Amino acid sequence: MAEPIDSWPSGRSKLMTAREAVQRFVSDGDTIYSGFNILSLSLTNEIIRQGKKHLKAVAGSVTPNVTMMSIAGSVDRIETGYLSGTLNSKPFQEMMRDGRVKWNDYTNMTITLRLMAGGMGMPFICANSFLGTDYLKPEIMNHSRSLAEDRRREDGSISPPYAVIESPFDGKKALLYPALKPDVAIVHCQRADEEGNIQIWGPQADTKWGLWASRNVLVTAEEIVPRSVISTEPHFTVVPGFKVSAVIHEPWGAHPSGLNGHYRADRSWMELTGYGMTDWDSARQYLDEWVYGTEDHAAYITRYRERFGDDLLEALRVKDKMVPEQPAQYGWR
Amino acid sequence: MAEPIDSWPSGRSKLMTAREAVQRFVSDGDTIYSGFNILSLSLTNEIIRQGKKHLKAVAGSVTPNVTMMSIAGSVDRIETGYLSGTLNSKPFQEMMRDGRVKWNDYTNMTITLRLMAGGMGMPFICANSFLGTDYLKPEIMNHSRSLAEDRRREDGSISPPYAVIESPFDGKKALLYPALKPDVAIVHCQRADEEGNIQIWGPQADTKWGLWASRNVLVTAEEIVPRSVISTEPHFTVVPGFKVSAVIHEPWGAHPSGLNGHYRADRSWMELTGYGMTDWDSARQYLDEWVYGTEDHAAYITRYRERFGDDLLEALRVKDKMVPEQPAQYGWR
Amino acid sequence: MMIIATARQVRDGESVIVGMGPPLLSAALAKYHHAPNMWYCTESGPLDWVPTSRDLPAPIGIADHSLVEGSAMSGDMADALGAFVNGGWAQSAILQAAQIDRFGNLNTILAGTFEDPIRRLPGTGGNADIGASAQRVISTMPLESRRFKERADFRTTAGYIDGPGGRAEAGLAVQGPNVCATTMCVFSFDTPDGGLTGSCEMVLEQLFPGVSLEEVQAIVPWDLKVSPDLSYMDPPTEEELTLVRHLDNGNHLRPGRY
Amino acid sequence: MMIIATARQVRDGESVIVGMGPPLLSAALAKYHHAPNMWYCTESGPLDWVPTSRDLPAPIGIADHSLVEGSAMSGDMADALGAFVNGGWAQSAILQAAQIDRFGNLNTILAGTFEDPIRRLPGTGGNADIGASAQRVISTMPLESRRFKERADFRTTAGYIDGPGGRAEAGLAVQGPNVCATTMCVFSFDTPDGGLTGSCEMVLEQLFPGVSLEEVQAIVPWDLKVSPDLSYMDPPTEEELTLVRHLDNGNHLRPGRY
Repeated sequence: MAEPIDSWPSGRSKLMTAREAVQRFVSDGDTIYSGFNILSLSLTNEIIRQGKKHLKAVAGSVTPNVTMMSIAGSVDRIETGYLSGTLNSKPFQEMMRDGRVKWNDYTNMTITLRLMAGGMGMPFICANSFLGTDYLKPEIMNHSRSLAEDRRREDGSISPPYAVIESPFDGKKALLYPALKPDVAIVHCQRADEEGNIQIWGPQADTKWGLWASRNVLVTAEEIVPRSVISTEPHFTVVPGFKVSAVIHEPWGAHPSGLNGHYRADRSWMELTGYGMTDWDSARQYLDEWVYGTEDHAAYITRYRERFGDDLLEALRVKDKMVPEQPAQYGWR
Repeated sequence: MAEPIDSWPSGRSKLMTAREAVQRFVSDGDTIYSGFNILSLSLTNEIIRQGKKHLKAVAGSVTPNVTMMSIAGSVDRIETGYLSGTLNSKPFQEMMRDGRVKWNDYTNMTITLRLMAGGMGMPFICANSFLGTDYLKPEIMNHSRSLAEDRRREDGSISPPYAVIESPFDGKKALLYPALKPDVAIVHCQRADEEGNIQIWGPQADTKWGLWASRNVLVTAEEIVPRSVISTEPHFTVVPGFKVSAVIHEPWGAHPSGLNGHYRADRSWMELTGYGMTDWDSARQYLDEWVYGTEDHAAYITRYRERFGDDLLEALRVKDKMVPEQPAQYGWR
Repeated sequence: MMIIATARQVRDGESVIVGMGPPLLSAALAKYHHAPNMWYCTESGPLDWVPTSRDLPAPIGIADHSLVEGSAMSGDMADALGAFVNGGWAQSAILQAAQIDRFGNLNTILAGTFEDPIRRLPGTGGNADIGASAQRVISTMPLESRRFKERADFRTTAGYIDGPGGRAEAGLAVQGPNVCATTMCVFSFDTPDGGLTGSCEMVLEQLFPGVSLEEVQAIVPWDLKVSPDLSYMDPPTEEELTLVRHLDNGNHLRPGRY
Repeated sequence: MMIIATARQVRDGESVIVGMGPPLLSAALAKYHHAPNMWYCTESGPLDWVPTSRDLPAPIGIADHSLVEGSAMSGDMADALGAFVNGGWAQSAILQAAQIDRFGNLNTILAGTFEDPIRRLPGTGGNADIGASAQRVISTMPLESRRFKERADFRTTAGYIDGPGGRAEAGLAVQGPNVCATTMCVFSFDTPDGGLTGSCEMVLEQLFPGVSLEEVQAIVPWDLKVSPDLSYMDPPTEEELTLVRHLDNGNHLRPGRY
């Protein structure tokens, strides 16, 4: 059983290594939020290194790191609206076909709303996204590779992945989606302070609600900053420190994806390796060299520099700055 | 029938006067969102001047401007969690007792969620706030001064203000609140551009969802700024321009309440006049002098300066600035 | 005294949702005095307010602009009431109300009845939201007979409702009112498990110096339960008194009240 | 050609939710070419993207960082898909899909059947959300027999479902697919009122220069409805071709495709 967040007294630093964070807060069988904005490769690799098992990955859209965790044997269940990087991965296609990976489909919006409901303590929330589609067919809701087992009630019956009811207000059809409350969220951010106040800017996607909804939030931060940096731009904070279990300082923590204001996505690397997922051989090779073969993200980055030279990495750094033309003022006295 | 927002082509300035905005977009009988953060006295006074009738005021908490509109005969129905300025207003107490003002109670959170549902096209949303309270008693839901009539269905029956159902997922009790979709929202903001991109900072309360949920948004802005000011700090935009029907340039537009970064609340004025609501005589006097007796907000401010001198007003101006210690960078190239 | 008694209930390091009115002052006193690491949050959106200077007075409203300067996050009601409180992350709440009853239910809406109200009050604001979901609820109000009722004139915020099992039956989390700090004494509630068992009644825990059990019972209209370890509250320290006067800045404190 | 045909469907001044893939390019072409006042929005949160320079290429992803620079608002999916799209404010949508059927239903999830899939595709993303709520839907995909089906292998996004009244019956807003732009022609849909009446079937509206009705019918597996005013699309202008090549920057365009 992972350590509950409320074991943290406030005001105490949550700085630690990725290894410690995953050891303390990720347990086999956990449901883990990892959105496409912004993926933390550091925590992904550490989860694989520690051989965590039977994880369920959830997010509006999941990035190739989820495919990686599946191929590496850590993730065997997925609830998402979009699987980035499935098409070109024979192993993953195979696992989804033979049932080694089970799933139910949702959408970017409905996962966001399910996380919102989970974050706000609601049992369910409405959305009309699947009305009129084949998803409402009973045989599809519980197809042979679906997560029906996860939805089994005490009385043995199976709770549906979504349900149509009549609104008690206007009598019209309403489609309900159950709340989603992950055990753990992993995410990378531009900056955080030691207490875990997380600041993210750029496209927000479902990040904020993914973090509010998750019991333990593990964050890798490109920069660790003083509280005063956070509190002089409090509008960038997506969740406050008391919501966060572990803060890891991880430069280049989002590589090979990009980080607004810091570096661009490393497309040549993605195409080169496709995170090594195209077939089983390349997958094993990739995992041996870049995950098991590196003790942490710093080592991963070091190996990258050794292999491709610093220039390739440094070339990704953002040079332009978007400067506020008339910075907002918060003064009140 | 007020002009629908979609009659606006994008890219066209929505700048106009408060008079024009209220003439075009506020109709008798409308439901109007006016939250406690940030009230637009300019639009409030204009609604009273134009003698709009039978308006329903909604917001998590409503400010004394709603009490004002009620006493002036423009508002006769209210759905809110908190009525700021009732205690000291004999006229308003009288109107709520004799039924000239009808109401149903909600809460800060449930109104926020109802607006969220309205804004996101959901028929209803869950919250447990009233479970175990007297509000769930049928005789209370439709008490003699409630808004039961507004909830009458085509078949003559009355739709409840909230309803308990069994969750189709876990069978537990769930309390549902119907979506709230106001016809018009009035709000003041720190800045906006001509197209209606609204930027607000400081406590946000239910503002964002009040604006998303409302069919027409009328905004008074302390400053009208170029698009480039908006787009270099895009995180402050609460709703984009296509959601907005009218933009009015109104310095001191939030007076006598405060505006973060610009001026403090004018407490001496509030105590002096209590917006003139304490009894019927003072109310009539206040309305005659400060509302009917001023043609617009500029005239209101001018009269204030004449009456109390510029110093009293200028003394409210914020002098301190809260400067970002390490401004976030959005660069991507 | 009530302000100080309330402040003393706040623990260092816990996340607190602070209601409007006197609770803003009590929570500020706790933060300046013994709970520097509490998370001071209000429902309009500012989360984890840390005053930038010890000279600052307490906020006087839940949307006071002074709450933003120094806060870790400037969010909205969906964050503060939706996610923080209803999501179950508020370890404590401090609430005022017009009335409280035997089982800790609060009334914020009116005196009298809905059909024939003596007076309409401003309403619940976030009170009902917070009472439903905060892990621990501290209520605070003057000990007056019009405020303490066998049953509140109207229940706007659920306490233990009609007693043991009431919250579970209603569909609420098993937790509820824990403390009620007044102008004469401090009450706890008789339940070991958040309302499943025990009488769930208000229990007299602490008397202010110079106040007698009889004086309290004279105001409380039902047969009051008294704690076996009833004690007298330590008198306010000089530091507390100085701090509270400075923080109040003349806003809440009235002679003879609080 | 498909990119250009799609771009021509975008009207100046309308708010558009732009789906991933080729739609990003078509919408950018429209914005640079004839619809400078369209509101370019993507589901990850950037609303009203206005390129800061005409030299910039089109975004290549719905969360492309280049979308933030120049946008009026940087929100999240609750804003973009929840409020903007599901709230009913998206006047048009541009969507790609793996399959489309006679009644405009889209498939983004798999070829074959759920129990025996030939291939699992990435999935719907925001496609189903957008198809359910956008006021007007423009779909775009190559005209290939594996993509055009009498009935989609699996319906992930509702069009007119099984015909007239289908959407109303399902509980969806009365509106739906309006245009499908392909690599050989442009289709409209036969309904005057968003799916209540009319056959709600795909109708051949425009042929690309040099393409014959027979070639199209040869690929479409059902008896295709043809518009009484079937016409040939104007060939791409030099300006369009130059712009689209520049904007694509080598990302989407492949020889012989689009």
